[in-house]
Amino acid sequence: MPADKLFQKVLIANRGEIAIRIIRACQELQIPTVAVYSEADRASLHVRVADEAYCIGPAPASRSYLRTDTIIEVAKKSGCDAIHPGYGFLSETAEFAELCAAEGITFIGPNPGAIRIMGNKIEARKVAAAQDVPLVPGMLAELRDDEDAQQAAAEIGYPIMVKAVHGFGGKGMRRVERPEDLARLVRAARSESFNCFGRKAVYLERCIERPRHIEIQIFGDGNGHVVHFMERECSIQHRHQKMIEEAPSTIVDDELRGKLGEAAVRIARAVGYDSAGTVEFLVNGTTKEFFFLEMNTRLAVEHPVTEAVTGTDLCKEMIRVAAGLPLAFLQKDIAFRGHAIECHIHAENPDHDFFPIAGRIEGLRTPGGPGVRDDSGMYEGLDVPPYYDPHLAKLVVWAGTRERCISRTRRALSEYFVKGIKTTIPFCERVMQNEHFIEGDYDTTFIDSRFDRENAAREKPHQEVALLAVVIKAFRSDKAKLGKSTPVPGGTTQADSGWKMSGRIKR
Amino acid sequence: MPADKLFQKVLIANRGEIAIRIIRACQELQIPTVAVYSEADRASLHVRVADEAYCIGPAPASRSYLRTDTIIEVAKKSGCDAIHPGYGFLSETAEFAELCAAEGITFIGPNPGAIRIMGNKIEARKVAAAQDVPLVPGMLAELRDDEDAQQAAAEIGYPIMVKAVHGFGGKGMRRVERPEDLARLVRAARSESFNCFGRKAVYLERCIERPRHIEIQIFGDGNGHVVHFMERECSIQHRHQKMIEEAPSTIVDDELRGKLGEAAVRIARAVGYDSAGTVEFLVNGTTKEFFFLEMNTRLAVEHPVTEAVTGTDLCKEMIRVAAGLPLAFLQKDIAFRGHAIECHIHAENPDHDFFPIAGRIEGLRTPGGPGVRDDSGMYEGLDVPPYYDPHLAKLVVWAGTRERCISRTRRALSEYFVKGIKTTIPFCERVMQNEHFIEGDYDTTFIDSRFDRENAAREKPHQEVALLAVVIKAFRSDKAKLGKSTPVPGGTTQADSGWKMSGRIKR
Amino acid sequence: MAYIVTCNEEEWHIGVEECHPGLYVVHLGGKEYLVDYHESRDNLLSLIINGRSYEVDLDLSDKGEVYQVDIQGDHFELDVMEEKRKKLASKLSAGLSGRQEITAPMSGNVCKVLVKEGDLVESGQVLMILEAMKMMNELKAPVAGVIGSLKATEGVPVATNELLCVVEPAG
Amino acid sequence: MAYIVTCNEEEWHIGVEECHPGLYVVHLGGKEYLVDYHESRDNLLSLIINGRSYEVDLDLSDKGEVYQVDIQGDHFELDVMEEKRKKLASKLSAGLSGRQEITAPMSGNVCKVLVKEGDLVESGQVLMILEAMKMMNELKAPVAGVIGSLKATEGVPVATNELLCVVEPAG
Repeated sequence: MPADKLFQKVLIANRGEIAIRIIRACQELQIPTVAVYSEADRASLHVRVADEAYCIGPAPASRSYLRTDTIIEVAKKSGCDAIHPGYGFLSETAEFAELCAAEGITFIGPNPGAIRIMGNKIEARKVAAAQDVPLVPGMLAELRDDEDAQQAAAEIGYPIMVKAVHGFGGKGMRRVERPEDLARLVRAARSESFNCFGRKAVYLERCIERPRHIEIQIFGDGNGHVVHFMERECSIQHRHQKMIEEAPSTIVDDELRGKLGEAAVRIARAVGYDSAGTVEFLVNGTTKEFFFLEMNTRLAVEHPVTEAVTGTDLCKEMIRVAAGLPLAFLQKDIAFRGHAIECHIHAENPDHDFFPIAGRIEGLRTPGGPGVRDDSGMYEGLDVPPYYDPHLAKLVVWAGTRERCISRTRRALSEYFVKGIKTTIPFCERVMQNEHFIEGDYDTTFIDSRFDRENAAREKPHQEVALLAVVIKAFRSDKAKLGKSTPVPGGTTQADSGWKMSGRIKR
Repeated sequence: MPADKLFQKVLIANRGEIAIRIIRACQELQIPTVAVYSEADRASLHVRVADEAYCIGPAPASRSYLRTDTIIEVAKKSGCDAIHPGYGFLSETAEFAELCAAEGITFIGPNPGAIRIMGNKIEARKVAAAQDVPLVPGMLAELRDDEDAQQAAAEIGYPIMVKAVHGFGGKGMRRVERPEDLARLVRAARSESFNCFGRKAVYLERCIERPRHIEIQIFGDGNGHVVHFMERECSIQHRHQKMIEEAPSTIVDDELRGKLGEAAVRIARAVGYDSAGTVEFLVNGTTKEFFFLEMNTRLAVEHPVTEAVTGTDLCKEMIRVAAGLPLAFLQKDIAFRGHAIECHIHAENPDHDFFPIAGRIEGLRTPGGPGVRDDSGMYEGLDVPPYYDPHLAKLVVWAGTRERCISRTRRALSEYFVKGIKTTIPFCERVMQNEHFIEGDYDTTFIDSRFDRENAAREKPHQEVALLAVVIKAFRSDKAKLGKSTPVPGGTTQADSGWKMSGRIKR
Repeated sequence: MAYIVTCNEEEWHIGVEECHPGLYVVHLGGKEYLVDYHESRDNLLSLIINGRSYEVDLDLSDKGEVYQVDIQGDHFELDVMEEKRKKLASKLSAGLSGRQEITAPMSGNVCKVLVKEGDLVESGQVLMILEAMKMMNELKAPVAGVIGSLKATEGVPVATNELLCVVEPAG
Repeated sequence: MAYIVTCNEEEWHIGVEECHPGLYVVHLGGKEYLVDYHESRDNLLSLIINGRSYEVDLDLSDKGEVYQVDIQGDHFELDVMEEKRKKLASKLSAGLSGRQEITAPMSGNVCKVLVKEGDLVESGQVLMILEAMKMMNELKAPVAGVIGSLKATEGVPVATNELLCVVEPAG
């Protein structure tokens, strides 16, 4: 029970499961919370669980969740002295962090300088290079023209990636196989980057084939103390969206972990990093070579995986550090225990190429029992709006070993019941059964190369049960209508012939 | 994914949350499960989540869950090669364990000899005494007659406890303040013991005043390897029923932990203990003196507290050891991390002296987020039958420190929503706010001495909100009936005047 | 429209108007509230009142116009009536008797009966002990009075809501 | 009583009788099943069939006699009709047209239209790209044919179920 509150009141400039996560952290720290919501999110769970809630505009994010002026105004009028941006939206916008500071509101995240440098991929690469961290081979300046492109590409070697300097989330990227496609694909990437980020700058990087996406959770405080919380493996991706993460990685041994951790901490120190952040690497699973990819200057979507294996509360720690407290950990205090897996529950149809689905959650039961954490923005009766990320929830499972963790994740997924909307739960169940995943033998091409995505036509062993259920239901309903007999809704009759074993096997 | 199953199929001879717990462990080990249920439990969750389910008789436990013959018959006919008894019911019945062995079915628990010795409190005291473990001062033989009683009581000193030799669960016990009450209360205890356990034998023990109830989780395997998993503090009790437990205890330091752990292991070794078990002690909070109380030869109700702080899966380990595998832990591998609190969610009215309540669960939302484990037998639509224990669920919360764990438990309890039935959730919330509990200054008399139980008349700050909600609901319903306007069920209108701050404070 | 809401034996006169779909102006106790009201399911409401957010569970009981309301762990029972209907109803209502029926709150076994017919009892005095769900439970007199009819017998099981005894107003 | 259930275009003739309250004998595919049936809520069933336990979620859709069934992660749509009514209904039913309407599976922005009216398309050919929920989504031709009416325009937002184009059977 802290005698002095860290903050008087915190505004959460986000929605969905991450807003809930932050509100929970604030509640545990006894800090009142203010939710903001778009008109499309009136029914959202974060509105219900916060102490206060204010509408900040219409559905499109550009008119609500990205409106820095409105959000600052709500914060001031409601008496907030801090804002947590979550992930996405304004979390990596240096101007917003500066605006908060100018208004005397604490931005719960890193300093604007660190956000700005790391938001520019060229600058980020320069920082890494200056710290002697291996980079994905490629340019350290933005691309000037076609001639520059041909020359740089020839030096780097094909296949090549064209990447937006100011891009994130997989946008403004093109893979180039042959020199004759280069000019066209550079134009395409520039155009997409301009549409998404308002900037055309791109650069070239070697395309690392079949890499593993491994990232290091780092944490710094205002006193220059920086530590890392080991790695997460995030190679199960679909269109650059992470679907399943785990920690530790099956290919990271103590030696590699030490190297990655030190590299990440060096980079973070170089920019005076003072909050939670993530340094991403591509790693060659065979040679263990690693390459700095980029740094995310925010709370990671997948931070609960790290929380599970290191026993920390990164979200709460972020709030403490933002309030000026020193980091509560020394590097030597941080250790792994067991194994954790996170499954993203998205409103997407995995049998239909992950097509996003809006709709109403008609029924919901969530997994429980040992080692199961449910971070969710769902409730029964929620209409999932079509305007935002398809994130509904994250299932985070911990167990003593990776093998047990996979078994437990499978068990937990089978306990989920989400009615009225298609989700990625069946996809996650299939990954947990996939032999390559079980062996830890996978990379970022997993979904395309090692996995049978289209499974709509698979055998459904319980069709017989469905037939029996519906005819009895129809029979009871007909009987009730005819008034011939009164069905007993809660009958407790013993099935005497329950002894006869059926030969069928249940999944 | 174990190549060989530990067992072909496991029957769970229990109900409610512990049956669910065991079924989850079996699912994670990929062992099919068989549930048994009384006629009153047709709707129970354990029937729904098991692979198979068989009715074993009418509601009274003596005609269903205690029917060893029927349960063995179901096990054999359904092809089970093991039975897990859970806690209560047949879990500490040596004859049942023997019957299983005779039928070639593995009893997932300790050997019958250990159950039998420890089920006799006099024998258990003798075992402890032989291992030089301090006992609660008192007799080492059963009471013969009134003369024997007066003499023994005079030696022990008043106040004194009369206890049933074969008793458990707080039955067959009487506290005696004065010699003139002794004969009468011995008769009362004998009579209650006979009614409950079919045996009249009692003995006398000194009544330890304001003790702390601290128990050690121990674990043995078939090879004589015995370890302990540190302590749990279970002093928050009501009528000898544990309500809230935590680990570690606020009064146990490393030295006391070492002594208690060694004493518990010595006792377990002395009886060749080969499963999960609990050695209970009464501890003087000031002097740190401890006294052996009794041993429970089963999986403890509160085992999840120990699982949370030690990172083990005791239930799964029990199944592995019963299958003949050696214990997977050495004593030196076992260490605490952080703090855990368990709250019992009972179907009882805490505002009415914990009166048990049967009824229908009309609505249910369970807590989630970091560090929260929900072990439950509840679902929306369940009719809680009046025939059994009032256990509905256990909330187990973990955090890095005790202070954070209390804050998190409070947050998690506030997320619970159980509609249609009174529960102990408000009681647990009040304990988490109690200054004595927060300071760790409590003992087994806590609920009677340090806690304001009757809280039905407390101020309810949200009455105004309730008034507003019902009039608008009534208004909308009247308007809809009159057809004057069509209410918009999912309106997303922005409240323009949401800016005006209210002066009221939300809980 | 105007309503009379009864809560804890206290009566409230409340006026309500809809100013936008989902947005209501409510007059209560001399104050005006602007309430942003949202229903996700019939009984699961979200209210935002001057910026404060509340989740409210609300059920209309089978018996008529009594609402069961749950807000953040607190339970309320409110009787709602439109003002005009209320005036009519109050003319028809009869006075309540002080007679208290003690019924079994759940099925169980009567272990002990501590009173007999004609006994004077204090409010809160233990009348009998019921064993249910493996627990001993004391049943107490809700008011002071005289034991009228005594139906319960020691050792005899009773069903939920079964009449156990009656406490008549003394004198 | 006898029912005809259609599942995945396959028809099943099923007979059902109640032998005890909650216990049913069902004849299906030449086999007899004894089913212990329990409803906790309208749509949440527990079935025990020869000892095997199943939890079944079951909804009657608004449209009529189509049941939506969920069992352990698998979804089924079943059309149930009493045998006599089914025979009657089948006489009245008409054949289906091969014309396919492509509608927006969710609201979003039409980024790219890749066909024009009159184009011949293969089954599976990408017709247009819809941006929704921050994702690019390809909409494909469900059958081979000719683009009939084309309603979608690049850069124009569309609502769920809005008609985007029609694929007419070729020839």
